[in-house]
Amino acid sequence: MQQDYLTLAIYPLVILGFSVFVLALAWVLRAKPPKSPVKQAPYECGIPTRGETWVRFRVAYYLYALVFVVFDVETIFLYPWAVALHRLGLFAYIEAILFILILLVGLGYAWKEGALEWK
Amino acid sequence: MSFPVVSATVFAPLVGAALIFCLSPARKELIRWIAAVTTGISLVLAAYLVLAYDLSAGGVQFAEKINWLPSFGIKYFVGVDGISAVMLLLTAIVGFTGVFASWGIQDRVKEYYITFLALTFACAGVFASFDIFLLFVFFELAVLPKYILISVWGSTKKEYAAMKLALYLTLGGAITLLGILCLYFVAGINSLDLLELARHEFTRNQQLLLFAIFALGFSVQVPIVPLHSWLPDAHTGAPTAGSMILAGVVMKLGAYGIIRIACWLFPQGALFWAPVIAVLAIVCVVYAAFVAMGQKDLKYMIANSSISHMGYSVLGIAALTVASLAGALFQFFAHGIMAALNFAIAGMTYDRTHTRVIAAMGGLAKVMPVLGIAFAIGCLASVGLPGTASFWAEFSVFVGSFPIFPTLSILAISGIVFTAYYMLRALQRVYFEPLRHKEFAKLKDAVWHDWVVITVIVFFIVAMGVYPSLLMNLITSGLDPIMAGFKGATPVAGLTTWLAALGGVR
Amino acid sequence: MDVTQGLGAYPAIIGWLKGCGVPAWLAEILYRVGAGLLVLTLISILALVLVYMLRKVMGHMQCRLGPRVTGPFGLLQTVADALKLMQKEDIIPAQVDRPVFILAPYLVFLSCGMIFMVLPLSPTWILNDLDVGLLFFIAFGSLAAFGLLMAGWGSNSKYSLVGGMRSVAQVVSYEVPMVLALLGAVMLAGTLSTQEIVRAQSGTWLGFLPRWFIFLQPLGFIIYFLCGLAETGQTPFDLPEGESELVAGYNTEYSGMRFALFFLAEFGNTFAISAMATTLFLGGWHGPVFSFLPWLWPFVWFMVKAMALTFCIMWVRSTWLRFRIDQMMDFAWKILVPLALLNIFVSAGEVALIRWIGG
Amino acid sequence: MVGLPCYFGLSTILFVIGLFGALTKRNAIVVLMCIELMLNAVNINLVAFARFIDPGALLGQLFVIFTIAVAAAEVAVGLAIVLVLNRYRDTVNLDDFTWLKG
Amino acid sequence: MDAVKLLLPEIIVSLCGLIILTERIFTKADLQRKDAAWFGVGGLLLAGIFAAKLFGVNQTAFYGSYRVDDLAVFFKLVAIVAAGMTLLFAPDFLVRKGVKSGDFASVVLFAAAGMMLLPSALDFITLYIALELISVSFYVLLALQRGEVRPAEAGLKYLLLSGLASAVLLYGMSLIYGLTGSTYLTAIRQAFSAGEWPVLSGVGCLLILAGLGFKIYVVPFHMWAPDVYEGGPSPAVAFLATGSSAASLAAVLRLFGETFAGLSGVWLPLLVILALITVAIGNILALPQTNIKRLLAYSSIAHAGYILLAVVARSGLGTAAVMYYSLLYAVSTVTAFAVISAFADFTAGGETSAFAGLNRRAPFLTFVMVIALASLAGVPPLAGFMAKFAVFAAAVQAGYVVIAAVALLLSVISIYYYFQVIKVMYVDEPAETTPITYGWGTQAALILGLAGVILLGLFPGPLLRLAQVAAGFTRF
Repeated sequence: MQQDYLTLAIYPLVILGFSVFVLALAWVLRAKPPKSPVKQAPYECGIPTRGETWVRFRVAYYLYALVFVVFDVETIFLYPWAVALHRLGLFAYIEAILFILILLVGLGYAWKEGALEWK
Repeated sequence: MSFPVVSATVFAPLVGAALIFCLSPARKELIRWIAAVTTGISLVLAAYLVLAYDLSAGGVQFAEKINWLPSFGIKYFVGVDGISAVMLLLTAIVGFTGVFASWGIQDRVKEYYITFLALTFACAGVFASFDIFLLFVFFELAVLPKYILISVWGSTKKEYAAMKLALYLTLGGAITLLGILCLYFVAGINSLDLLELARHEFTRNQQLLLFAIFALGFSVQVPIVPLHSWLPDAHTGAPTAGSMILAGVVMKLGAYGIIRIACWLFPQGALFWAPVIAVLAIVCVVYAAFVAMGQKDLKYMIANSSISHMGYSVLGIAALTVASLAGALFQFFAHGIMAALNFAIAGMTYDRTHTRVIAAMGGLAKVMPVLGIAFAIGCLASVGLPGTASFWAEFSVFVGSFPIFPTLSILAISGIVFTAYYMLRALQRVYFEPLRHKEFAKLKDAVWHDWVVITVIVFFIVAMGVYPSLLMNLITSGLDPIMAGFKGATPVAGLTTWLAALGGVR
Repeated sequence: MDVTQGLGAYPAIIGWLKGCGVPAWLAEILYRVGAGLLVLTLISILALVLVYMLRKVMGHMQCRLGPRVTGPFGLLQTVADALKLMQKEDIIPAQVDRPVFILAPYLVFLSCGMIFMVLPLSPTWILNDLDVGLLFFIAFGSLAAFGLLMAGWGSNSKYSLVGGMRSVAQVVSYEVPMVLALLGAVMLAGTLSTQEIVRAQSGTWLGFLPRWFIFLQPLGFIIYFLCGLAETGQTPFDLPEGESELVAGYNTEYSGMRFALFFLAEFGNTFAISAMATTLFLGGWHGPVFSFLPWLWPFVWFMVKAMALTFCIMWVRSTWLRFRIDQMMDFAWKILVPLALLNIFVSAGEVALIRWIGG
Repeated sequence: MVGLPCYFGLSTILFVIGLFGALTKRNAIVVLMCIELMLNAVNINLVAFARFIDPGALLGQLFVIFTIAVAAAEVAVGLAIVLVLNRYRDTVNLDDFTWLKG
Repeated sequence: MDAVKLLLPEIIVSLCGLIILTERIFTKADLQRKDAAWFGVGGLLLAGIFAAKLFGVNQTAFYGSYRVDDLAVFFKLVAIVAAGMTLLFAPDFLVRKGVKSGDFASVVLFAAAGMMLLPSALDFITLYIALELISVSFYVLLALQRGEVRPAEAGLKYLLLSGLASAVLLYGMSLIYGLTGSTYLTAIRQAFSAGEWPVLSGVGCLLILAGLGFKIYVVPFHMWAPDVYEGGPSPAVAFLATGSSAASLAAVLRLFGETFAGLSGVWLPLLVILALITVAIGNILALPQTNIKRLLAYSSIAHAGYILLAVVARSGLGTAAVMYYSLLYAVSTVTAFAVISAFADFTAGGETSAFAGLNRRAPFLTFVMVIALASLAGVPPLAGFMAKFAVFAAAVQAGYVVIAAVALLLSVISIYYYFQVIKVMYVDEPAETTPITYGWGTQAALILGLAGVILLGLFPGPLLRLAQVAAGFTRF
């Protein structure tokens, strides 16, 4: 395991530089016909667009997001535990199993309350 | 352990309240009788205490001591000395007669008697306590029942009056509590037992300060003039029995506290502050008398006369001689029953005429001779007519205080003239002029429960007027330990000397 | 640490640069830039190859031939496509949220590129062997969700928005079982470094069975693989860009090279998922090493395994039907998450068992 | 080289920005984000201190893990409540709620 | 295992919460059911027994981050009492408002577990986790009641401000950690007792004070209380008002009584002034309130001021007074809220005027309310008076005579607003006269509360003794 923070700093810049370069290349190469309103309209199978696009979204999305936040954060406890598992005693096993059981109860509750239903 | 007489005396009304609490509100008659019986027991026991108190032995007798709050060295310590015995008797009389005076109440009888009995209990507790904390607990315990009594069953501005009373009395309580805390830590003997504290030597400055705090705290309840404005409203707003107990007992709590705690524990402070108190006392006497003269409302008049009468007591306290203090304490008793009688009669009259305006009544003695005579006795007692208990009280106060505060005493005596003026005028207007209103002609005279009230109180007024030494001896014996602190010293006479002395303290 | 360390290239290149009069710090930077570009080139080539492969595989599975005109066996078809995309007109619709719209493809591509930083292509070929490599992989894997949401929202088109929202819901939902499934491998390996995880799989059990984690973690592998499909929006989880309902989902409004970036990232991600599955469950670059070019064989084995998995993805793509969205979400939360949690128990038992046997 | 003062300075700046935002912004979600910003300032502090002051112990880093977890829980509940309110009131603007009357 | 034995009460409580949740998952949701709450009460009782057994144990576990001493056990019991009484009267309220009592009960139990952990916490991490366990549970409890806007608003307000407060607290903790290199209170205390410390440590200390001050309603961090009290569902508010502040007080005692003793020059003068201002603001702003819940909020603030007087006394008596006050205040307040919640259908939002003539409709409720309010007002010999006495005694003993005097005089004001409520209940005429009904859970809570307020007032000796013994263990 060798940490190379320089790579960590430079590599994203290389990626972005690459993307910009590619786009710039395309800008040089591509055809540049004049703009027209019809071409710049949003795509809706050729029919003129109607109504507001940026509408409010159904609540189910947010519910999933909430459940996700909870579960995702729990993993920050599980990962250190998993890494150190070889060096830990029985107590750590039991604790983690309890932790996961509590998670399961939480999942069950969300399930029961209908947070996992795509209504 | 022998039968706890003092506790029984104090707790009898509370037991009654608890019994009533368990009853259905519909059983009004039973409720009244329970109240009557329990206060009656209290009265009998108090009388027993007065008679059984061993004068030759003195000190605190029938004492009961139980550790209550050991962390603070606080005890449940009740007992009687000469002063307490008299005060307990007074409370029992007023409590007992109060039950009968409120016999006619129809609205929420159950709650009424619970409240009234709780109030009686609290007042009795104050007089029986020999632990300052316990005393204070009882003292403060009285506020809530008073508040409820006035705000629910009272009349004329009752809510305002009740709130004013509660606020003033709690203010006094807060100051007293501060005093108790300071006293506790200044003494540092981990005890609030009066007897133990009395043995403790306080430095002069401590005494000056602590006396001031306690006297200020208690003077709200006396009331001494700048802090008195709650009283007329409260007394007037209260129902009859409420007024009786307020004027008869509650007013005494504060002055009792001054003697019991402030004078006893801090004699130096008492001597130092006495001139101020004396001046305030005279202001009380004269100012309240003047106010009483201007009153059109019968109850307001009696209430203000109470303040004026308490002024005598306070003057007696300020003089700090045996005679004056004894007079002051005797005045507690005498004025207590007398004011109870006056308020009772005023209440009975009001129940019949439905007015308290003096000018609106007239010649009622023709239709209600018994009430008329009773009121006459009350008025004469007010004036201090020889043969009534009040005479001995006022006489003793003046005898005691004249050598100390000659000018002030003379001023105070002049107060009697005013008293005579407004009391007799009211008596005449209400009862002895020609009957002014036709509709009053059909009023009924005293019914049986009115009779009970009148008989009991008049009996004591006259009995103590004729044979004052029964209580006087008790009081003097109770004063012995208190007077020991003064060792013949008298207060600094005259305000100018006092101000000079204040400079010396600095 | 460096792509070519095994060849002694790092000191050699640095030494050479210094020899040319380049200051030491610049030499270090230049080296990194070069290594990075190498990986990006790999991604680009992979994309070209994969697209060709996809067309061929799908074609044959559907009893067609796929591209065959451009170049021998149509090999140059994708190159031609790339050149075509380069020349395409760049349309930015009038009502888009311009900064968001323009930034989105960069972000998506960034997320894809960063993932490759921790892929252990061979014992020495890894851009940066972070000790939290796996967390890094997860973190940048889900960064794509931001890009997709930005694309969907910024386009201000109904198809795009629905597509973007769906893809975020999908990424977010499948993230959970995926992370939990990976935990099994971490528990067995006891490290988060990808290279170390591969090393932990060296050797054999009972003399013949490779010590690959897939044999201990079949469930974890399957969960991870399914989640990988969903994360990259492959069939049967391709709802965000299901062309029959949403035209092209979040990239409906993109054209030309901007679209190409999405495209590149998609194929890069597909490969990355296979590669990571290989790393974690299939023993990574482990395999027989022959004396001929010994440094090359691990890379070969790695690519073979990863390509085999990629082939499976394509296979699935041409056989399976698309899920409905409610089915898809249910599948994640009500089947995969409980299974993944169960898998943790199983793994913990296995770890305990191994300790008990071994120690 | 980047030293402790830099980290501390950064965290202080972040914290103050967050505090200022949390106290002045009227949008519930923005306030929530500002609070998160403050928590992240704390995280920077903790990690930096752990690195520079007691490099052996991991107390600071351990603390950060818990902070993150708690922050997530807070946000999860917070967003849920905002969601509920949003359905009733159609707004996330704090001034539109009936509270804050003193 | 020893550590498990020390944690047993918390384990029981959280396990009960989990069991209730699990049960909710596998059975059909029935809004009428109350048994989850009863189960919770049972669990709390059991936990209380085990907690009481821990008196006199005085052990430290988990590498010095968790301490069970009498102080901690006392506050654990306060939390158990508050939670238990809340769970007794809550179901009646919840059934009427359409909240599943299982949800409520489990979250209450989780919060209670946090309140039991907090007094035992001996390092910043445990302390913070416990504090947040409480806070997050309350966000949920406050907003649990659906179908109305106010509870959600209350929940959000509490969440935003509490989140802000804990961020501030956390920043203070991080500073202290940076300066001392440890999150353990013992190590920090030693570090600060050594001598001169940089300005930053004072800043950190004050930030922590601000963060905790929020939880115990110290003015200027009190602003949330009235709105949250008014908007939140009564049982949740009852629990918030008592358990949360009691547990936070335990933390205050640990931190400011011991850990930051070396820095007292920084925070002590400030805290003395804040205590006085808190008493003043609480009492004065309570006067114009027409809503009983807002009124109780300001009363909570005033009471926080009294308690702070004992905190700044920094003596054994002071600590004992804080503990004692917490318990008695908890009992009185929960009882008052039990009445309010029994009355909830008839009072929209808790306007005091809706209590008119309660005496004619429910004499027992009224009586309990009077006793509870009188206890809060400090009428002897009820519990509240004894507590007030202990607090002021501590303040006077520590030499804050003038401060105590001013606070006492300010406390007189409180008579006005408490008695005003009593007046409304007794004197005013009711708008309707239908008798008020409530279930036996509420009845039990009322009787328990009544008995507690009266008996603890009449026989304060043993409890105060206990508190004083426990106060001896603040040094860890």
